[in-house]
Amino acid sequence: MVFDTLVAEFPFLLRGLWIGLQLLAALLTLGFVLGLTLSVMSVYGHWTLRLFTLLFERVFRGIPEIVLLLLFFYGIGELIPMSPFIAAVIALGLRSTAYQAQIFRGAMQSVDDGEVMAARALGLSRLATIRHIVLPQALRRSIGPWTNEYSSELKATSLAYVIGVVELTRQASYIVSNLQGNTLTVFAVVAAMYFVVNRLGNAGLYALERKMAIPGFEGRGRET
Amino acid sequence: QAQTLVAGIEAAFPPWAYAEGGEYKGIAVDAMRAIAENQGMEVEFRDMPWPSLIPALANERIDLLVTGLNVTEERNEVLDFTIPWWENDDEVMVNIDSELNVVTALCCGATIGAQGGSTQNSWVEANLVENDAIDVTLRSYENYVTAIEDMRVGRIDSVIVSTDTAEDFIDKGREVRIAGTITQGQPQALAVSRGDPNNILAALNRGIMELYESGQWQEIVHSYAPYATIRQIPATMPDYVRTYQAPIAGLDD
Amino acid sequence: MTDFIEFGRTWMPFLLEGVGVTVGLWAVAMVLGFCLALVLVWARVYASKPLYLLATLYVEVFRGTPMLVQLFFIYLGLPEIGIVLDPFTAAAVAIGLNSAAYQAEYFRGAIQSLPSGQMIAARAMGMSRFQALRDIILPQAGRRVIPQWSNEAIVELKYTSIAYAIGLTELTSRAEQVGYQTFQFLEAFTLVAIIYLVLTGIVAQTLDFVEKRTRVPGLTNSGGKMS
Amino acid sequence: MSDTPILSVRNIRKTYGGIEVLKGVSFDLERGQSKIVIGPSGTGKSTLLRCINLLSPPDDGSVILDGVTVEQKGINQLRAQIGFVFQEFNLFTHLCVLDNVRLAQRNVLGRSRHEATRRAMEELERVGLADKLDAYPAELSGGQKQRASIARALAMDPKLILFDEPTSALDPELTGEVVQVMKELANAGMTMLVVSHEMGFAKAAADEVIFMEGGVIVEQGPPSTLFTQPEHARTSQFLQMLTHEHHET
Amino acid sequence: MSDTPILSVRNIRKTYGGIEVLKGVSFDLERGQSKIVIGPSGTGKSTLLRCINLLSPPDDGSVILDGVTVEQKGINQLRAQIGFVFQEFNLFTHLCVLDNVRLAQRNVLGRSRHEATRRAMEELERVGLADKLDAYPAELSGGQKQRASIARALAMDPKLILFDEPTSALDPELTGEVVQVMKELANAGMTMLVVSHEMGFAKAAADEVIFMEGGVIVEQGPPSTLFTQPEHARTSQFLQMLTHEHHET
Ligand SMILES: Nc1ncnc2c1ncn2[C@@H]1O[C@H](COP(=O)(O)OP(=O)(O)OP(=O)(O)O)[C@@H](O)[C@H]1O
Ligand SMILES: Nc1ncnc2c1ncn2[C@@H]1O[C@H](COP(=O)(O)OP(=O)(O)OP(=O)(O)O)[C@@H](O)[C@H]1O
Ligand SMILES: [Mg+2]
Ligand SMILES: [Mg+2]
Repeated sequence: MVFDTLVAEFPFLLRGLWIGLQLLAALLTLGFVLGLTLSVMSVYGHWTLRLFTLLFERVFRGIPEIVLLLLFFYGIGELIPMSPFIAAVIALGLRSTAYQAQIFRGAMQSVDDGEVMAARALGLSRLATIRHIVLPQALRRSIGPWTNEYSSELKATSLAYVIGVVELTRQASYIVSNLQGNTLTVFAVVAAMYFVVNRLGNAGLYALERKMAIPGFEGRGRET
Repeated sequence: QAQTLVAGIEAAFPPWAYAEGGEYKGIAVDAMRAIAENQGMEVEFRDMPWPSLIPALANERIDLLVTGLNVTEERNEVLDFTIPWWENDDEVMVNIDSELNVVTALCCGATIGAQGGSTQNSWVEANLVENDAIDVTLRSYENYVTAIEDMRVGRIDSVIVSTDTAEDFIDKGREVRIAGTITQGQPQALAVSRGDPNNILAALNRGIMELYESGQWQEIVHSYAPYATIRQIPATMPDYVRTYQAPIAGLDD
Repeated sequence: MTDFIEFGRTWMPFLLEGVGVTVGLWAVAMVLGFCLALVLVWARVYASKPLYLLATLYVEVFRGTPMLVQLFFIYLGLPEIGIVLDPFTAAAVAIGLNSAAYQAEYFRGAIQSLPSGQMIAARAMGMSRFQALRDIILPQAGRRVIPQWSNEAIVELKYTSIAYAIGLTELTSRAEQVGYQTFQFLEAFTLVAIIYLVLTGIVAQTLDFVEKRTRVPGLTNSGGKMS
Repeated sequence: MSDTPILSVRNIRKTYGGIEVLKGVSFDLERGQSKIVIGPSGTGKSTLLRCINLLSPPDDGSVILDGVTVEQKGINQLRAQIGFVFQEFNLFTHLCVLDNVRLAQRNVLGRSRHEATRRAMEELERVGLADKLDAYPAELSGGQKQRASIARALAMDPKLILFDEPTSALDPELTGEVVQVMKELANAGMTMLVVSHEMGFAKAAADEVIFMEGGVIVEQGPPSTLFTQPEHARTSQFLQMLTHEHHET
Repeated sequence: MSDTPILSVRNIRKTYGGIEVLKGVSFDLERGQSKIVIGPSGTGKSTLLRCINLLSPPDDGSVILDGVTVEQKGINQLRAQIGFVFQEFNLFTHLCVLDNVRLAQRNVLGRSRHEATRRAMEELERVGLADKLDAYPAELSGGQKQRASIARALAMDPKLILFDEPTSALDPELTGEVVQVMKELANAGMTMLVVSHEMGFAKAAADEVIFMEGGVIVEQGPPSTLFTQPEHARTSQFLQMLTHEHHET
């Protein structure tokens, strides 16, 4: 009975997954662009910018995501009407911005001082130094930590249901409530779907990490 | 052009509202469709969790709530209820092989589960937990389904759910039984924003009555819950509800 | 606004009672996650192929599936093999196991950003892999990882709310209960958001402080200067 | 125009964590002149070089390059004219040797890809690294890194070059070659300030020798005078070591 | 016992990314002997040292230390007996100078805090760094870093020390002092393998000189013979540079 239902409902699980994936792609993109900007500001910016990034980070990491979603959809949505999906992209995207900014900041601060100095000595402007020396190295080092962000946001998309975006997890809870039970079985199927998506994404990111690897750093393959 | 109403539901609440095959179904959903048709309105449904439905109503993202909504004093402060179309009692659920009866399931060291924020939860709190003579522990769950699962594991002794839910559980073949009933006569109704800004309360009330009187209501209910006893509509109307004071919109005018 | 203050006055005490469970779950889970993460990251960076694969599988499974599912398996699934955990333990273990996977990835990133000369020098002096990790690699990676690791600490603080699913009333569930009682969900959640802001603020501020205090003298980039 | 010194360092002071590393250093460098800076370890030689192009901004004093005070405004253009070879090389770890040498040429001087590659190849061949174009810094030997960093500075065609121990990692043969390169540059009219204890260069191409100790210039003068008749006892003591070693040959 | 060489390197080969950097290198080092390795940049000198204590495990060949084949098993104990001074210093960036020197003494040799501090101070004084105990590597000058790294190796009281260009960052005075330290060690019976082009040391304390090029040992012999009558043309060409410079003095 569980399996019949699951088979019958599978297309809807897939539809839920598809919506979740669109949301994921949008919010990660937003978070990447803004997060990178914010991290540069927080490491190299004027103190006012640093204060701004600090506040932004505190607020958007600190407020529970459900509250963010409600605030954006009902609060800001009151002034600028937006669909639940757009509200979810913005709320979760800004949240992701704060988290990604921390990832990039950590990586940027681990770039060797000497190289930054060498770039400046050659006449590279601050911006050029950031662009050509700091970011290429920091972004490489961010790939690993960024897989965390990808994994965690993938599942955070399910929170968007609070403002009516029906994605995978919500579709699954439909099935659970229809069956009045079988929680484990149904969620195992959902978990498997998330797992596949997560694995595919991370496999891609790890492949990128290996491809971009440069000699000279600690890590697998060292012989000592 | 007919007015389109957006009805908020929580579609994980069979047999009243749920989703299957990509469509919203259930007694409340079908009944609402019938009412809308009858009253010359269009209706569309939007599934949201509880914490979002109220702000959605306040922000006019939705026009009314169509879900297993119990009429309570607190809710009366924020919402305007239609006439009640159902009454519910609460059932004490225990494992099918449990030796507990309705008394032992609710006293003497028992651990009772309920869905957090539900009327059942409040009832246990007010009548059992706060009474020092009765030694019980209340566990509130995000979802009563998990409470039932936890009871199956054996961590808790009983779970209190509404009659409809209890019947649905048994209907679906879960290995639980009803140890006893707590008679509540808890009315259920639809609701709109306080003050009825869209002026639909009268139409809804009229629609409910017409649905009931035409016998369509009974058909709908029985198509989802074959053994359910149909209550008279309007069911018990508590005095404290503002919209139940005469004249009642749609009935008395 | 005055309504809100009045609302806060009425309900804040009830909400604050949930802080204990939230913080307790968080602390146990973070410690468990941290210890396990060290093992995982060692396996992912330094161990033999089979251990590496095992650790990778762990990381992928625990990051790849929803924490709620993991929690359900631990809480409702383990009893099938005779392990019945109380809700607090089950939640702490679930969150801890999940967090370990994330913490391990953050550590791995930081370790792999270190110049290889550091490990080489340590090993050349006769330090074992373990000693080199403990005394050279982790102290340096630990400093670098703080900004990223703070993500995990903060996320986890809020993630403790999934314990509600198995009947533990912590902060978020209390807010929801207040919502059901008053139907003022937005207000209730706003109150709880304030509490979370304060809690995460304390965590973030503490980590910022640790980051500044442990900064290695002479390394300017960590100060954000660029001459 | 050629009357004014190309580089004029005026009373530079620099303090690190309460310790004054440079205690007022002044000197001039004429166009086409080569000066060599010698002195004990930890004396502030590298710090002095870094102060000149404001990599470590001095706490006090000023630096005038070609009549223009070196200050934060417009510093990038000035720095592009001042080559800098670091004692620690500081190659860009994520770029191969060729890109290490090309990056600033393209980005700062705006040279075309082709032109930058041509200049890079020229300099890399000059220092004998043409076979390591694609190697990353971590794959280079000590001497190879040092040569790459020299090529990187020279390819910028600077007006003035600051060399910090440019031959420390080189074997004698290569030292000879790099000193040869530096002599050629000197003869071609390049202005240079070199921290080095390489007598070969000092003798053959340095116009003046600066002896620094404890953050001050103890003495300076043409190599012929300074090496043979130093004024200060400390200088002669230090020089003794230089010559002492050589006498053993 | 003193018949067998303390270190025996047999036919070591090492390939990096398809290029054979060491093409079968063999030599012996008797107890108390000092050998110096010279040769052009990129020739595999540093690689050779790293192969000896398996920091870069050789692809082929073997290393025997005091009768024991150096292999992964028990490598930590062996390495503790082999001091290593890196060309790139590799000081631990998060530890101050004192802790850099104390760490391995404590956790490898198990010395008490007090004893480790005492030995550390001894060596740091010897290299003239006693006033920089609390400084972190990023706060040191090039020469200071090099001296700290020498102190770190010596404080371990190894049986054998491998020095990779130990005086590259030092001024002549300090070079003299470090060479003096090395001479003392040599005279006290320490066994040493030194990559260096420091003639002072070669002449005064090296028992033998190994000339390497292109991954092979071209020639080896006592300094007196090798420096004056090298067998191979390549050797004499290389040595010419060494002596050439000195003749200028
Ligand atoms: N960032 C820093 N923080 C604190 N002290 C520093 C810093 N950089 C350099 N110093 C100190 O300043 C002094 C001068 O250093 P500098 O590098 O200029 O010496 P140097 O003359 O180049 O020596 P060497 O010949 O050994 O390279 C040293 O004692 C060093 O410890
Ligand atoms: N990790 C590596 N990957 C690839 N090639 C390497 C690596 N390490 C060294 N090499 C190459 O091996 C060769 C020998 O390097 P090594 O460092 O042993 O030279 P060396 O004799 O010490 O030179 P120097 O006197 O310049 O320090 C060089 O050509 C170098 O480019
Ligand atoms: Mg220096
Ligand atoms: Mg070398």
